[in-house]
Amino acid sequence: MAVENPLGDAVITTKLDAFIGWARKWSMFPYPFVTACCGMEYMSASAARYDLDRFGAAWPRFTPRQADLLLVVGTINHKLSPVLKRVYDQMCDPRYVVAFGACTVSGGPYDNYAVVQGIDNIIPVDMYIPGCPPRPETVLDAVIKLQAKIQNSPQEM
Amino acid sequence: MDFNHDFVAVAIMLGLAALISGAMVIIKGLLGPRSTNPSKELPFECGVEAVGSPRRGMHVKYYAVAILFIIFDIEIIFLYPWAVHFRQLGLFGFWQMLIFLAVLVVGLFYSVRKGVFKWQ
Amino acid sequence: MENNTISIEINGESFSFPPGTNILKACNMSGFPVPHFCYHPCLSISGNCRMCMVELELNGRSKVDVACVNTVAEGLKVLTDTPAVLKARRASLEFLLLNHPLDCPFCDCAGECKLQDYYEQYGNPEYSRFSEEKVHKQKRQSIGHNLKLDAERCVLCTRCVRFFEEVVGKKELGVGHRGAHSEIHALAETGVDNDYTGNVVDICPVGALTDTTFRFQRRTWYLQSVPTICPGCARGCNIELQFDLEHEYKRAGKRAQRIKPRYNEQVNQWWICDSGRYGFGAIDDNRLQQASVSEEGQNRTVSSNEAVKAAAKLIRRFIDKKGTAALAVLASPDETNEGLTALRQLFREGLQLPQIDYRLAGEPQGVADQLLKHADLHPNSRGCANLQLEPKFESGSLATQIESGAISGLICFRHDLPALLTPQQLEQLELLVVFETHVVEWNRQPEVLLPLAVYAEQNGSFTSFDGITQQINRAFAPSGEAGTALELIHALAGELKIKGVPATLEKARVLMSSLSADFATVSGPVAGPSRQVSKEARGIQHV
Amino acid sequence: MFETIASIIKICFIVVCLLLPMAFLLMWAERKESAIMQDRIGANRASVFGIRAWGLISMMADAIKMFVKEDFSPPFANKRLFHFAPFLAMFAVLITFAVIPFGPEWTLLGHTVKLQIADLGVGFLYMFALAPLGIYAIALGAWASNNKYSALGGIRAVGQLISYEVVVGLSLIGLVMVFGTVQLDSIVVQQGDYWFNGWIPKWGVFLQPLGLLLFFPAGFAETKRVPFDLPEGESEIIGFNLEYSGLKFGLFMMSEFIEMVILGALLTTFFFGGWQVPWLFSDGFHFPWGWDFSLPHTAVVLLQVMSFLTKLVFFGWFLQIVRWTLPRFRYDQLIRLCWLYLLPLAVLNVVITGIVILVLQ
Amino acid sequence: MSEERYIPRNDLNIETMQINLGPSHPTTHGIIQMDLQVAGEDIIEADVIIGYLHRGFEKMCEAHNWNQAVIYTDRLNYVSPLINNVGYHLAVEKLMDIEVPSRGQYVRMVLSEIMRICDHQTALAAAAMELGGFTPFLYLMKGRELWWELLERVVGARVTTSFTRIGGMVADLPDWFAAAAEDILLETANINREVHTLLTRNRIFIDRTRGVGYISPEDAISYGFTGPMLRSCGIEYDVRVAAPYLAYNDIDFEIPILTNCDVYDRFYIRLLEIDQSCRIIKQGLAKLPQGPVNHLDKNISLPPKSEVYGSIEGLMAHFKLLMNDNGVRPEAGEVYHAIEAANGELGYYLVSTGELCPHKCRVRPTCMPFTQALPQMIKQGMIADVVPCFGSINMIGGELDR
Amino acid sequence: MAQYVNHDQKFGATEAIYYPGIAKGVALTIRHFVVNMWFHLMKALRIKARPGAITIQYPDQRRVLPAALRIRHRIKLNEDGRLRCTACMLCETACPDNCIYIVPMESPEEVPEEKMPAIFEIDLARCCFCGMCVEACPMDAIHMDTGIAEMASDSRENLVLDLESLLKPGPIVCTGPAFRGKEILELLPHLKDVRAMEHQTQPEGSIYRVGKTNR
Repeated sequence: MAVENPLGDAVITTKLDAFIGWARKWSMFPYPFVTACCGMEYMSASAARYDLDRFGAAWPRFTPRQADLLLVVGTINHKLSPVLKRVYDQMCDPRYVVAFGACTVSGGPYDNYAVVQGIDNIIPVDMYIPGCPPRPETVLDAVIKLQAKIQNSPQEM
Repeated sequence: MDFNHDFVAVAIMLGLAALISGAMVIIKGLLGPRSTNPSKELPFECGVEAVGSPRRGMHVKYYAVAILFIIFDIEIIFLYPWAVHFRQLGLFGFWQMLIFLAVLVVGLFYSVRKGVFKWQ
Repeated sequence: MENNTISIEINGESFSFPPGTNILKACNMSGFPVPHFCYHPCLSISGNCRMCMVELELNGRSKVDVACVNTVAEGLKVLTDTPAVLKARRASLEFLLLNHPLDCPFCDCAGECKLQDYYEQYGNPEYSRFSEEKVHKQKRQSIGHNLKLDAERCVLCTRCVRFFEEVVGKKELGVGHRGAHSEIHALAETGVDNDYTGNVVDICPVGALTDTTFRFQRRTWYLQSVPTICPGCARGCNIELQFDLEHEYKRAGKRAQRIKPRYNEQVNQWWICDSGRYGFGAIDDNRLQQASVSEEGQNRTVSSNEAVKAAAKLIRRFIDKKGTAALAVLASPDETNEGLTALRQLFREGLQLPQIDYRLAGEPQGVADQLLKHADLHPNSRGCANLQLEPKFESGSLATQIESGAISGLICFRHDLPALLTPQQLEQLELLVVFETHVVEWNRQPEVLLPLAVYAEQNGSFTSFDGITQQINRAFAPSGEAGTALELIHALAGELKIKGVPATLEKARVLMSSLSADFATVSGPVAGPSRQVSKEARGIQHV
Repeated sequence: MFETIASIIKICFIVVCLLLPMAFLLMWAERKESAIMQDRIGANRASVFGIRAWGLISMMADAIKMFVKEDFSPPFANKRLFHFAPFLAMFAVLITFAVIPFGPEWTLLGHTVKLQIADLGVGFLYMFALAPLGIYAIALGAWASNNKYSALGGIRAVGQLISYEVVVGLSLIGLVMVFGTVQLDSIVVQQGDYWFNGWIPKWGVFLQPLGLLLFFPAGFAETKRVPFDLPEGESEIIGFNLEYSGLKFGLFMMSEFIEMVILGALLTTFFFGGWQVPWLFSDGFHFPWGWDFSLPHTAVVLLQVMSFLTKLVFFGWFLQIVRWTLPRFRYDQLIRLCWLYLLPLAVLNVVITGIVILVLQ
Repeated sequence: MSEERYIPRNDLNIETMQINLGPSHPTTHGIIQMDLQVAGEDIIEADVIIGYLHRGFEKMCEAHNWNQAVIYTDRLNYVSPLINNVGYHLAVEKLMDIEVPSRGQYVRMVLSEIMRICDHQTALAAAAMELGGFTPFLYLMKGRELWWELLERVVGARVTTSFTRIGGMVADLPDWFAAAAEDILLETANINREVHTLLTRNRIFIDRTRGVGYISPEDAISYGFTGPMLRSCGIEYDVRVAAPYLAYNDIDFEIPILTNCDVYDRFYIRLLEIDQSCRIIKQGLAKLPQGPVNHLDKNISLPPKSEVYGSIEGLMAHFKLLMNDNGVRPEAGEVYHAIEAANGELGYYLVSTGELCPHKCRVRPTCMPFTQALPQMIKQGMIADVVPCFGSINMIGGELDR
Repeated sequence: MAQYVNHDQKFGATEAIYYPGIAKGVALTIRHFVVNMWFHLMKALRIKARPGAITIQYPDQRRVLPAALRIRHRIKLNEDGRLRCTACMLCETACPDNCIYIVPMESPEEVPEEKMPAIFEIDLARCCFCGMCVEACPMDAIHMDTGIAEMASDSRENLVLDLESLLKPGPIVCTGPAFRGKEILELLPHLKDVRAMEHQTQPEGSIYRVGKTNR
């Protein structure tokens, strides 16, 4: 339900939008859908050296109901794709998807019969992180960019 | 000690707690976006479809623990008045309760030997 | 031992050769290849590259000398890979590379360069000792409409000079200046001008001479190659068709990349004319992709199967209505013998059509020359003739017959009808079924238009004007929905319920060979397309 | 009338100024403290007008986000129970604090105010009666979710919580025997006594060291935190609350943290002198080595309340340290630990306490 | 829920419940599905379903040339990619019958051991985290991060190293390497001590792991266990000793053996191996010979960049190796070569037809036998035992499913 | 030589009663907490000390990145400001992922190198950062040392680097300076401070020694 303002004056709603957007961007509970190599860098990014927690995005919730951020970390092959789709479907709104690493963005080095050539064939993606696996800096950069995107988009309430 | 007053206070506490908790649950029910799809209406089971229902007989071991709890919790309630007046009851009270506890411990020992705490 | 052979020993094995054979050739023929730049079996010996060093031993005395200049002598012992020889070759290579620019990154020859090959085999394990400034010469000189000369890369083997002088017979290139500053240059202001210029690119062992049509198009190591026959004229020159099927996103539909001559002693030796060499564009350009059927003025695109069905229906109806005499078939001298055989089986044996021809008055003729070019611009006219694809009874040209109304139906394979017939004549036709490879401007839409594969897309054979039947090989799948003549005619025969039309190449071959002595042997490499440009193929083109 | 108003003020103070902020602070500590001991920084980027407040703002964002997260009610669940469970969880922990004294009697404008919401004569019983309501919340929520993981989590929770309920009860018997009362305020007041010429305060920890060692794990188990987080068991069964989203999940989480506050308060009250400050008497400090500071009544009261809060904060901190240090139990080990180690030891504690008291008498 | 299945399991008619752990489950840090029939907390039946990370390793290798295939070996066991690189290229070199200069062998050995440490640290960290010990996880991650940042300065990548080439390495170790490694070795030992303090003497941890996931030595052998898993069953087998490769023969180190065949020993043996790897690194760096790391044949390894930029000979050698039709082409034949990876015997079976690309590239995955034995291990236990069992086998999806 | 050594563990009473092991663990974490808290406090009080955590506070702090790093690509210009790349396609050939796309063209007459790329695109979405293109480049043109980790994007199209963005990677083209002694210790807070260094612009840093040029 998008916020409609019959008065045409969007001050209050935009303030509210900004407020809720602020809360949402600083509190992203990730659902780590970790499958492969990128998991190593996901571990690094959430461990002490890079500390994803600083962005409010480090408390992994392993249930899609409580998670805001679906981190698809690692290769998704055709056997796994229905699982990913179901997990995404089971997430509660608002939900954001990050394609973490080359395999999820485009299939990466695995241009073959087994691997889904980019998870955007299955689910919508909000942020693509290239890299094989992406360095933690890239992950943090993606989180910052995703936060900006959340802040600047209309909030559903 | 004005018991009346204390219970009023407890009642207020209960009311306030109910108010806060209730308000949170109700306000939460009103806020937030909503959407649905067929997959969302299924229970989450690691991304695969669940087979069978969770609502069926639970393992008997859980119940054994529950039965033990009922026995022991009630006995403990007996212990409280005894403990409060322990100094007055003196040595005799001590022996009495020791026997009582011994019976309990024997019961516990029995249940141990019956394998209540063995899980395999 | 016969009188006219000389027996020598190469690396401990004895061989015998006719007198006058030079040692390099002898070694190559005996399976001990000797590296060389300037030697070419068709050209005179110049002996300037000093790469073909071998150790010669005669009467107990031995020396290291070039193999190309020396000829065989009785009792000669040749050693091709002794340390002394290898050292000499290494030294030669180092010398040749002294002033060679660092051009591999943008040299089109990289990947088929003899310098690279020989360096890999015989080169110095240590890198160059030369640390001075290299001699600079002019790069990117245009010395002919398709030739670019890079004087820096040149190793001065003078193969190109000798080629023009000795094979083409025109002295068009020369060597100027002295010593390290020597370079090739064109004698005429306008550069070289003859019909065989492309061959110097092939024989150039390095990247000094490059071909502007291929320049920077594709790296050589991307190319795959298939041996086939040039369809440019009735000569039947043997060629390698080189193509690239990977990197699709940057090919933009262009598959064939270039044509290289393939050695054939009988036909074309090492050479090919420029018109044949640069004719590969037709393989991919302007191709007819889909069949179409025209009904009551409505033109619609259909699948090939449907088009064949429609054609069969129309032909059957036409024959029922007008009889076989009114239906003419125009076979194509560009088609393979196998396709023509099928055609013959269907139309002559099956439908008993009298009016079958493969020529049409007014088609362009080429100019023959003394080397390779033939006046007949079709590769398989002789094949058509062998199959007697000629009208059974003479009754004037096709055009006049159409005008007279004697022929009112035409099945045409690959003839430029709009150019050769007037619009009125075309209008007069009641039935026009056309098998065509390319998009043609039709002023009268054929009832059925079927896409046909070109030579690069099918297996088969061509018969040259002098009766040599040579195999062509399929390089890649037909573009769009095109089919080979064999397939389409077989399908048509099926629809027309005519038996005896060969479905496969082998069946067609069996049938063919009973029809003409020319078809008894189909020569040419039987192997299918090789995955990469084979080293052997490259060896021949460089020789 | 005055008492009622005072009660309301006290309750508001407890709930608004103590319980919820403490729970909030504990959540913050959960992240920040763990971060510090793990050599990292923890949430620190979220800011309001440039104020980052060491990550506290991040907690605010969490809370707000949970409010505006989709409220998912699974169609396969039992709807009423599903929504009732988080309410009950929160309710059960909020009311427990009613009997815990957080300060001494305070004479204000002629009125004497007890810094305790309700000084019930049956303080213990009130607690043991109402605190286990939380078990129902978990059991109901887990069962209503109709999910296998949560069903397992629920049944584990029940098994675990009721077992440790027994030990909690039994481990405090010795304390009751020592102090002879079940009134919490009275227990705290009695801990103001001293031994050895006033050198050592008569705190529960000295009177009942074994009781503390038993009560601490048992109480900790009641909070369902690592190493006792079997109902949650994140890496095994994801948790009893896995079908809950947004604030409903948040309520379960918050109730856990409030339980930690309560555990801290109970530890303070029973074993660490409650609001008592060592050697602080109603008229000021009297140190055993002879120094005396007299303080006004209000200052003493404030000091004692501060002392209570400080102890609370310390236990909050300490519980977090333990939580972030240890691995998790297995269900059968947990049950065995309870029934085969803690329970007999608790009985033993009762016996020993009895013997010691009798001997001293 | 209409499709209720009642499966009577024993005389008590205990109903079992089917529970899926995975594919997307916190325990299964690689992607795997465990289909459990549980009665209460007990696991009655267990079925392990794999294949969720199949990505066509063998086919991809067959479509890339001998040197390019190394990037796919990185992604086999992505916890210790460099060992995979080394193993693959040792196999190729065996096929081509060439040997790397001795400095190259030492460098490969030292880097392999660093990777072994990283692998063990990751395995331990994951196992600890799944048991609820988040702090040891982070401490171990910190230790791994140290090595990674060191490697990054040499290799250029943190995880997917792709560092070896036929006949050598992409680069030599820089001269400061030994000094930097020295400090990290100290810190690694320190972290090891911390893990010991936090876990291995903690009754909770001991209870969770001791006797759990038992597999008898006989079963271990018949399943084909290797590496720490096998050595924790008391069986003395280590490829580094059984068939020494690289420079392991010149190094003095211990191979720890434990005999209880349970999760505790598998955890503990990895900690001990970290110490031994530290020893090997220390000795290897001390003994590091001078000389080239790469094979000097210009037809095998790339010329130095200075020659490529500066001389036509170097440029041509460079081109000859890199142009698709002129790269390295081992003689037709087949080879199997095994090395001791962090998880056990990692073998490559390669077939060459003399072409540009491997005709066949099969890997013997180290964790496949462990995963096969997983149902047997967890069938004896409870749901919670799945976690340490799974953590202890250190299953790596990339290698398992390939 | 290696030898097998048995290390079996025995547990005694200290393990049996839970508390000592737990206490040791708790003591360790408390020590970590107190030490780190002390340094946090020092920092809060503006007293110069090492940081209390090993964390890199990413957007504000950046690591000194090594020169050997393989990260976002760039294409170098040579000393005269001309494009180094001559579209030789070796990188494209060496690339295992086929993520490089080059269309060559003839360069203007005045440029010595005859060939140059008309289009040069690298699809970061495919790239596996193996560095084989850098290794393959015979012209020292392509490098992966920009130090730019900021590659994330919300569309796949933006992940394709064209020639322009390859030539101008942005203001922070960086590679760390060559290794100077114990820099690696930046990670070890117990030994040395975390160095928070802003990147410096170093457009021409190369890991390869460029030899004599006698072309």
